[in-house]
Amino acid sequence: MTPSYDVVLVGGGGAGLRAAIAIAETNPRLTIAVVSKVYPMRSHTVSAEGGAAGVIAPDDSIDEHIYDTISGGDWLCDQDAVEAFVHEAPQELMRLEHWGCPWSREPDGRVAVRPFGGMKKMRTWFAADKTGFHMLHTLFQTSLKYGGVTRYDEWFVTRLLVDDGRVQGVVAIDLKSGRVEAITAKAVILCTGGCGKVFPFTTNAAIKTGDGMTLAYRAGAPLKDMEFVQYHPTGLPFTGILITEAARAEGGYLINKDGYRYLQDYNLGTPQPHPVFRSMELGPRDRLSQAFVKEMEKGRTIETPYGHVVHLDLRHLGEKKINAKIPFVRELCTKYQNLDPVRDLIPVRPVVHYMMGGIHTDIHGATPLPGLFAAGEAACVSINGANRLGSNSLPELLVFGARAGRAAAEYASQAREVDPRVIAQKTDEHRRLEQELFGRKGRERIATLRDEMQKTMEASAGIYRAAPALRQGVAELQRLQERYADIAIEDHSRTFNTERVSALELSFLLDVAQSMLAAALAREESRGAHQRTDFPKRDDQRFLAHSLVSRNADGSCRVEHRPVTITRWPPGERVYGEAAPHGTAHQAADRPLSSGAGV
Amino acid sequence: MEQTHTYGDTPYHPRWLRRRVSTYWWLWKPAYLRFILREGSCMFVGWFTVYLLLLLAALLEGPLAYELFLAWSATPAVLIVNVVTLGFVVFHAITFFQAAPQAMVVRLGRARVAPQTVLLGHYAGWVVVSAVVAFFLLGA
Amino acid sequence: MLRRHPEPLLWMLFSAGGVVSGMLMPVLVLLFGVAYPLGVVDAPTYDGLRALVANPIAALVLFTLCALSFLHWAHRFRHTLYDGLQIKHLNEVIAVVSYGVALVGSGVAAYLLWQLS
Amino acid sequence: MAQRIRLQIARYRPEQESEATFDEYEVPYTKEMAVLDGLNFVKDRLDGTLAYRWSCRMGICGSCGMTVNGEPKLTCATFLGDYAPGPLRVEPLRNFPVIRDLIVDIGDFMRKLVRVKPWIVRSAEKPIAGGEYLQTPEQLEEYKPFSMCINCMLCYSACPIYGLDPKFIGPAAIALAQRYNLDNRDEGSADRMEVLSEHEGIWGCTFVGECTKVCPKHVDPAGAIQRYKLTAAIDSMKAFFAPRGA
Ligand SMILES: Cc1cc2nc3c(=O)[nH]c(=O)nc-3n(C[C@H](O)[C@H](O)[C@H](O)COP(=O)(O)OP(=O)(O)OC[C@H]3O[C@@H](n4cnc5c(N)ncnc54)[C@H](O)[C@@H]3O)c2cc1C
Ligand code: SF4
Ligand code: F3S
Ligand code: FES
Repeated sequence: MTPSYDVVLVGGGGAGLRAAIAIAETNPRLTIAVVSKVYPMRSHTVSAEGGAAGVIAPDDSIDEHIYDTISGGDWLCDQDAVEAFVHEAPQELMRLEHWGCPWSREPDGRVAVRPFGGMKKMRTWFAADKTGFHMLHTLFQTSLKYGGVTRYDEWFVTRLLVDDGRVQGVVAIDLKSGRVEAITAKAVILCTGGCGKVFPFTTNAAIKTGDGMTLAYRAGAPLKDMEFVQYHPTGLPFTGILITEAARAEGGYLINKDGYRYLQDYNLGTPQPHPVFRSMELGPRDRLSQAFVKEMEKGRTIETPYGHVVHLDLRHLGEKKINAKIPFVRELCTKYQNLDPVRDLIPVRPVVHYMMGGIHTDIHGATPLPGLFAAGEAACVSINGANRLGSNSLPELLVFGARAGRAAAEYASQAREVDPRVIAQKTDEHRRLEQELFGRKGRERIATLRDEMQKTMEASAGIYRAAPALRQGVAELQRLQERYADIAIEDHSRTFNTERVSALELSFLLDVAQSMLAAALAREESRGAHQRTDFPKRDDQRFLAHSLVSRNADGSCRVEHRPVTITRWPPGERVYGEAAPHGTAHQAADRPLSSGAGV
Repeated sequence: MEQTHTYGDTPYHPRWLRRRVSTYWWLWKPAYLRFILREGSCMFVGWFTVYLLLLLAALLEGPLAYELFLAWSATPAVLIVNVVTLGFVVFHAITFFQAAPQAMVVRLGRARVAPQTVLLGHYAGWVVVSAVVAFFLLGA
Repeated sequence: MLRRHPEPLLWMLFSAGGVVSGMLMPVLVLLFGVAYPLGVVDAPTYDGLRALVANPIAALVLFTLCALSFLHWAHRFRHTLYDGLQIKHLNEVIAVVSYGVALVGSGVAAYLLWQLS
Repeated sequence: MAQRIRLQIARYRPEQESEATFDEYEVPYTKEMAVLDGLNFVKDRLDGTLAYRWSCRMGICGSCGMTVNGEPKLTCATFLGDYAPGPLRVEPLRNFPVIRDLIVDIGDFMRKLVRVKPWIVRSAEKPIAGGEYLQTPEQLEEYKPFSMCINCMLCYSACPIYGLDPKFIGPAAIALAQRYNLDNRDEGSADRMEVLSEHEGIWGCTFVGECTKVCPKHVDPAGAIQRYKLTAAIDSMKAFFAPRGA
């Protein structure tokens, strides 16, 4: 018997779980399945460290958060989406407080907030520096309360069931037994997270392989703004483990090999002993990562066996503050870098961190494909535009997870029953999986292809890009796609066949990579995280627009552009440092900050 | 309200490998052995309680029985048992007191008393009690 | 709400027994088990000791020590058999026997101390 | 240049064998490499059939727990260099059924977790517009350590009592129950008491204490259980002396 639900959620991370709870609360009679390739609490949301933005401080305002987000995104954000997001974020974070999230507090018991990069006010809620971990576990544990949620833990979705232009479920492998099953539903929400594993050096976990993006793309939904990949300026060399922006928000300095706070040379303000909003180390991530590359070109970075680095200096913060505010940073440095930030400089370098682009959705999380919804990092609504501000992603999971959940619930309440004929597609998929992954004796190692893809992407679509390298990358990816047809799978077991999973993930990654290069080639301007050396200026005339990549029948990409939604904030110049953006509401506060005294 | 949860996964598969814990699991690593010795200390606590009852019985019977008891207690077998018992009851006392701070949170007003302080408190109590007992017995 | 399980009570007695025996026993074993027999110090005289145990406070302390120590033993003994030797099918028998022994032991202690007072 | 270390890795291929065996591989290592990097080297270059779980490689997702030289460890936070010159034995976590190679089934824990109601229970919920429940940093500190559990299952693997009696609810689930009990926003401790005061709840634990020793996140489940026993005992004493009151 094929299990059938009203809504199937793919992904048990922050977005997926929030959506599941939203559905259960909207209509307790709906049946919900959460399908996830790892146990939900292992989802990558668990790694998020710094915090989640939501206007709560008395001196803050909704408009300021909107403006910071839009300017941070270099005016590529849809402003209606940003408005909805900023309005709902505080409520969502508050809801999480009511569900038990251990937010750090002020001495009087209220929730504390801290400054964050690109933000003009203190509005980042945090749970020390394990914010994502606490949010995910709170959501997961709270989701256990709802009897209507059936979980498919460690089930790997390989395909969407589409019939009659309508998405009606998924096909998934139960990893423990290896059996392939259809799980049908009136609506499907993809919350599968990002795709950092397209690149060699990333903060992202092994599971971030863009599965949902490719699932949607193959089913006919377009991917939006795929050229915008965020590099985080401070990753540990070798592992790529993230040192959260909170380390800079609490007062850390970035210094080059001469001990010089080099950001002052890149239009990011003048150094002050204490952090200043939207200035120096609290500039946006795209600018900081770009500054690193320039600094490296000037020969002022430090060479290590794992590439060039600069130093993050936290020593002046003192042991007490480090332990209270960023204990995980200390733990990670001690464990993985064998140094103690209380006494030592931390070597850091830019690292692929976040995908601004994703499955194209409207502000309710609906994709153009009826029955298909998406939320979280897998989706692109878009509130992040050309560069996401730190601490905007976690609240995005909540706001748009909940929105997608409600929209899907409503859709499912009215949708026709699932057409039993879609189940036949399971047989096709089953056959494909058997033939592609068990039937054939290939020669190519999965790891080799993956390494080559990652190298290709770094070479052609790194922090700075240009047409020749991008074209070369496109050609190389094409060759890798062909070689993929000849991969070797040594593992013939059906029980927990992780090699088969790696092969499927690689194929998802390859498609995502192709869409990124296609979109990057088509965007002949520089904006936010997308910097073309051959088109160094922003070009609002041609490219104040989202790129939409669709898949042609032969597997090639088609890129279109569609205008950005502008409501009240006409495109302006992005200014960081002391030169404040115009208007009283957008004044950069040139005063020292200190975040809440709570732990 | 009863929570009924359904799971998509296989609850148990006969092919999964289930390994029984060996009867000698406590020999696997030093910490387990220490645990078993700690638990085993109860046998010595029990033995010494019986020993005390024998002493009381001797006292009740009269001076001669008391002398016999003392003589018996000096026989090598009993002496050896009691030396071992001493080791175990000291071990018992230490492990039991060590566990105390983990089990209880002592508060003075709003502040939580540091675990080390709780532990020290126990040791101090131990010293005082031992001194009092010794004082009376050595004076008797 | 009254609990069906006797566990909390038994655990409480076990813990109390652990503390009392931990506090009192080492010095008693040292004196009665080792120091007197070896002649390191002189054993108390019959009359002296008798007078001491006749003291109501001393008798109470001794009774508490014996009863709780027995219960401490019973509790640990039961769990060790249960976990260490994995004979859980005999769990009930073991429980009845060990706590039974402890109760009998406590009774004997009470009787002796009563007679001595 | 790079030194090499031998890994003896437990294999269990349910379709082919009924017992676990060991395969040996030699991998190069540098001082930065974790045991997990060694396994990845084996999988990527030497033997694609090796099965194990991992994801975050930063000690927070809780999926890479295995037995390394007899001790339960997070393999992404345990370094090859510390075991040089080897050989190093990597086995699945003990006390759980092995599904395949280094992968164990933790379904039992997932079901137990639900039973202890690890969520905020309240008789009346405050509306969102009403703002946050106040919680001072001291009140936060009361339960915070118990909220750090990453469900890595190292404690279950180290607890002999769980190995002997799979019905025992076990360290992490009890610590998580205690996490909510001690949260000043929660009112569910009486509900949780019913499950935890069963014989297989807190009373099954004989305070071996290994759970706390192996916990990579300093959760102290042994302490949680002991404290809970004390609360439960005091509670039932109160009930005994004032049967109907309160
Ligand atoms: C190290 C790090 C630190 C960060 N810190 C911050 C921060 O401080 N503030 C902030 O706002 N943001 C932060 N971010 C970004 C943020 O954490 C992520 O964008 C966000 O967690 C993504 O959540 P998600 O729910 O979309 O996806 P995820 O949490 O990644 O979940 C994806 C889910 O999809 C499932 N899945 C995927 N593919 C399949 C498939 N084929 N079949 C079945 N299931 C599948 C997975 O099992 C998983 O459950 C950080 C990111 C990283 C990497
Ligand atoms: S209590 Fe510690 S060892 Fe146990 S599951 Fe949680 S984090 Fe892991
Ligand atoms: S190891 Fe086990 S017996 Fe108790 S103290 Fe920890 S749960
Ligand atoms: S891989 Fe996530 S904890 Fe080790």
